[in-house]
Amino acid sequence: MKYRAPTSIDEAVELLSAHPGAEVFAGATDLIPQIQGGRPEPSLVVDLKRIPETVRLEAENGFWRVGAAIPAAVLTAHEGLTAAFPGLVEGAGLIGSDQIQGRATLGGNLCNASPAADSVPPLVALGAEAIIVGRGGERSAQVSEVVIGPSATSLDQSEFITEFRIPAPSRGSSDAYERFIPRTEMDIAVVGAAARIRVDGDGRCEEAAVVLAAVAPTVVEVSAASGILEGRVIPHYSGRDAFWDELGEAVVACCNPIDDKRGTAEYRRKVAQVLARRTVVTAARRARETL
Amino acid sequence: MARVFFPTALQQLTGDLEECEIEASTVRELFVRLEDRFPGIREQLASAAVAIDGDVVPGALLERLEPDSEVHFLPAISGG
Amino acid sequence: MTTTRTGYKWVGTRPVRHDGLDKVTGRARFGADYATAGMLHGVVLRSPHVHARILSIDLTEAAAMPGVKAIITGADLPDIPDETGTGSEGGINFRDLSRNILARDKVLYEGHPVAAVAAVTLRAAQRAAEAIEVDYEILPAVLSLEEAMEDDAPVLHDDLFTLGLDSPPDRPSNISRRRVIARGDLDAGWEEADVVVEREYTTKAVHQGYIEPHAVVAETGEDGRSTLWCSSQGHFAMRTYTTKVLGWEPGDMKVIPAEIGGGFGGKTTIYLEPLAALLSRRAGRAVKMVMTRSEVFRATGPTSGSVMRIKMGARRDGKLVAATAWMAYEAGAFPGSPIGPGVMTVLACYDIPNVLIEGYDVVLNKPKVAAYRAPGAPMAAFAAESVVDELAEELGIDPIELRLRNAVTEGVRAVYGPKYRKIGFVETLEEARDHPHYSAPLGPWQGRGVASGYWFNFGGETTATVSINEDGTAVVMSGCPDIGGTRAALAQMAAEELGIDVHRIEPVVADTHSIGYNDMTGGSRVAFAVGIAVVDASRQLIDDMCARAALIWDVPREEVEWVDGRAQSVTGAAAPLTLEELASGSGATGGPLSATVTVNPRGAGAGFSTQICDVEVDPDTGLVTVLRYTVVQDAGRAIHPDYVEGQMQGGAVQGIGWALNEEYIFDRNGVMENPGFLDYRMPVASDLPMIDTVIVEVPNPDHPYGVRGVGETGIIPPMAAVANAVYAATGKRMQDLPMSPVRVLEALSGD
Amino acid sequence: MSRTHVTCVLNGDEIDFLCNDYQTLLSALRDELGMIGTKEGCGTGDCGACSVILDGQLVCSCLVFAPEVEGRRVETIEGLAEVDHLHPLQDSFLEGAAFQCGVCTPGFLMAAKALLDRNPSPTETEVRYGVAGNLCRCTGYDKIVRSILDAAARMSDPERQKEAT
Repeated sequence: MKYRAPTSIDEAVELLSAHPGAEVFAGATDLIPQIQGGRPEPSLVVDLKRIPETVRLEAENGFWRVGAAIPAAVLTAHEGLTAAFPGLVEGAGLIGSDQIQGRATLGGNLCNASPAADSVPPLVALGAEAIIVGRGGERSAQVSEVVIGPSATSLDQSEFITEFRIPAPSRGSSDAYERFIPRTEMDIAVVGAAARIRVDGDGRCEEAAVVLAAVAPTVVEVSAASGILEGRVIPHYSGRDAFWDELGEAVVACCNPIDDKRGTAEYRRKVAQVLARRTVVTAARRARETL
Repeated sequence: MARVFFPTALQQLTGDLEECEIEASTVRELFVRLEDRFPGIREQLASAAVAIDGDVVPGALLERLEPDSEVHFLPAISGG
Repeated sequence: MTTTRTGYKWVGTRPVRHDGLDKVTGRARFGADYATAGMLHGVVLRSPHVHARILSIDLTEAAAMPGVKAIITGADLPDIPDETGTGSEGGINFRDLSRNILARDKVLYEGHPVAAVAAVTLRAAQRAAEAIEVDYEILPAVLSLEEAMEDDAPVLHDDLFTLGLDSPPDRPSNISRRRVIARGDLDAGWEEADVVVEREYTTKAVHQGYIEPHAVVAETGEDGRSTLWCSSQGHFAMRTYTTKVLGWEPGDMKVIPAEIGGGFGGKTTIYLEPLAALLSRRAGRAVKMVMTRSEVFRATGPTSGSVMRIKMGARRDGKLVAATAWMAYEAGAFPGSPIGPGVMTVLACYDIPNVLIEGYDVVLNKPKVAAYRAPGAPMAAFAAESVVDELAEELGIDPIELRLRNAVTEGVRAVYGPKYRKIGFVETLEEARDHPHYSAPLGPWQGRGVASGYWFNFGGETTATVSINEDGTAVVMSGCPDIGGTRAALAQMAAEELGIDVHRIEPVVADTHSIGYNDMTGGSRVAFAVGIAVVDASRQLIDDMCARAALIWDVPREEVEWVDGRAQSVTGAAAPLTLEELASGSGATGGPLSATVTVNPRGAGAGFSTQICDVEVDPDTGLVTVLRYTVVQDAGRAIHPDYVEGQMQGGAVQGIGWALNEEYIFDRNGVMENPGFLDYRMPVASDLPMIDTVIVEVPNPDHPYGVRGVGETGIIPPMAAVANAVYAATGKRMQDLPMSPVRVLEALSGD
Repeated sequence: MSRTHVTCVLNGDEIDFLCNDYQTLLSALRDELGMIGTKEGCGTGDCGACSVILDGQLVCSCLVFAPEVEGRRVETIEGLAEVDHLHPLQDSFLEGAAFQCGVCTPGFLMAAKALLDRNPSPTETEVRYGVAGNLCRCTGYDKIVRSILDAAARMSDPERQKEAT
């Protein structure tokens, strides 16, 4: 296995085009354990961190541009990003330990294509776009379109993500992410849920997105959520308001979980409802606080 | 006379006797006397730990027995 | 934290440990930190199947690969008769040990070693191992206690006939042994009982989880003499076992102990050592072998999974009058679960007149279990202490009060036979009852549980040497690896005796060629047994030095006494002689100052612990959070209270892990699904509160300072303490470990 | 296969080493540079024993390819103490009995250093999360957490700091 660290997009694309067995990486927090676990070593690994576009972080023209190879620890320490997308930062801040966050990136978390990735549900809920470069030049895709199944993406062999473009939040809009693990750290999500809520001047929900992790082969958006939540002032969950049951049913309808070492399908269905409620409440509260 | 207690597993050999009194001044002597009385028991005792007066004694063959000693045979105890 | 008042100068204080500086600067050398120039790297080829016959092994391609220097298989190890040797911690069957090191005709679990390769680089060795072709005939596997004990179960060992049955079996089975403890008249006992509780409990295999994987460097010379550098709980035992498996002479092997990165019982046996030694012999070069974490999980010994049925009866006044226990423990691929101590400890806290305990040692297609902290006792206590909690509730008696009414005390006959000597169980219960924790208020979905535990502790064969240097400093040498601060404790006892500063004493763990035999660091024995030897050696030295002072002063020996590190004339006839003066002039008074003592002491004081746990349960997710935890334990005497507390805290947290999330998870084919720290969920710092400790000191009369072993007892009560707390919080009795969120939520949804 | 030449700043000194591209930083430190203070407990980033600080960021050196550190700053346990005195964390760990076997200790110290570098006076909870990537099987974490809190107090108290040196 050889290692290369190109310093431009063109150089990286060239390397990838010339080496069919090559693989890109940024944090290597998935790649190295997978090799340790017996996955065949790629003939070449291409380190994206020295390409300036992949480590850029700035807000411009109604968008945030977040480099795909920025470690989570940098994102969670960024005040502007945290204020804009608290849920996304929560997701990034849950990717493993501090040590893992010193390395793990949004691009890697997405392209590892695990249904349990913590930063992906908030990216999807925020309507983020991935900027993809490759032999065919630059293109963009909705984050929800990048992963097509467990360990599978829609990127071709020469392609990689340079950055995410996330619409800047309008007044009255915010997000939240919560996941469930049996410990307090160091686990892969058994279930995760992200919510983005936009409220009007009276604090009524105008728009809602709820996205779940680890309950289906890819992260899934609860498309009915918006219809259920729109027009409501979202209180704390009390169990009395019927729309919570509707939301719960919509969540379960989106779940297609498996029994595995981390949890049972039944457990995931139950806890997905719990987390969806909790993140919706949190996102709604945050949204009202921006008014 | 030492008071000797037999674990359930040995009571087949002792004719369901749970305990008995035996004159012996060391564990080795006790083993010989026990074998005389309950043939085959010595082999069974080889892998057991010997507890004298509540105290497990490793490699106890030469250990002295007091006239009022209590002797128990226990599974070998391991520790972490 | 408890401050201990002892009236001693060093015993009971908290000096910085002697090996501390090396450990905070990264200089300490653990198993994998040894290297020699030109050494080879060895790897193990392991079975991918849980039960299969080895039809053939083809080494041709592997042996021809570049850099490969030696390959061995089971055929290279001698056949060892089916005999049980006395390891320092109970019997060990060397034939089974050898077959666990390298499979012969059959593989018995996924990860069972089939061959080992040494090559010039780790990569070359790995590639060569992959190139070894093994032809297997897959056999039906036995993956649970229930399956293994069925009459028509596939049998792992054709020559395994159950011991301890009423009539000898006529065919082999997977039950290697039945153990029975009986006393009193059960029928009469049940007759007398006003309340009876009977429940079944299960626990899963759990691993010791030491952070340092097994590692060894072996160098075997042309003359057949070898040196091993390895981290273990006892380098003398490593030598005995390794040479036995290889058919070599123990005297031809020197084992140099590395610092050990945790053991908890798991490093009391051998895995890599004979492979590295033999590969080195074949290759003519040193060979280093280090396990991966996955190998540690898949192929070293966890402790047993278990199934237990406990029934206990009590009178209305709280007196326990009858109990039965049926227990089956997984041994793994070869016989030898800790069912013995399991049946002995399960009811050992209580004085119950009528008892029947039946235990089974069962083999199945999983890794062979190894010792784990108080082997066999924690799962038994989970079951028994849960039943005691239920009885307390049914009787309307406070659970600590119920325990006090039945607690064993000095002179009471233990359920397994002998009478207890001086013990401090009642004292732990009283301290727990009177602790502010026990009466602190609780909120909604919060609950409190208590549980107790008993462990024997152990003495063992021991050698210690105390020597005085010419500057009056001292060296205390033993042959027991220091896992948790025992060097400091031994130096403290020597300092107390010699009357010198503890940091003028250098405690050393010596190799097998530098000191007499020592049993392993296990059974909570070091501060007790090695402590006795160190104290005796120090006293011999003092006597010797007083005699020399008498010689110098030309007075009778009786006129010299040892005070504050100096020989002093009782008549004041001469100025005191310091240790330094006596040592620097020792040539003139008979030679160097040194004393060696060997002992095999009786009287390891039994240990008891009572623990209090508060939890909060999230009713939506089933997550159990430990809010507050208190460990009360009888240490006899805490030589270094920090490290006694550390043992209590560490044991409790291992138990909390066992209670909540740790388990071996196997797929349908018996392959472990979680052989890593990501999904084998040991507690992390953010999972826990501070672990409060109360050190009870009921001195052990058989130790000069009253020491009882403290290493093991602390892990026994936690699972029941947590389960009882979960019940108090939720009204649900958890009878299966671990109490993972999935299981707790299932229980909560059970109505 | 030719080896890669890597130059980096290790504990303040510019050094260089040769490695294979597949080697991890952990392997380079231990096997190429003989710096055995950084430990391997799992090789998969789950135990923290191999923690080092890379360009100011706490990482598991088992999850870093050795060639990645070209031109970067690496801090390991060997660089924590000054010539004539220990880092306050090391003092606290010694005095607070924050380890038993000690194999996880270098990783804990590096994680604690990274934590205090960015948060000089953490709460108990922040300490617990700050070292949640480091497994200790001996201590139950109690004395580790206390020792880190104690070190933070020492470092923020100029009097105590002077005392320590």
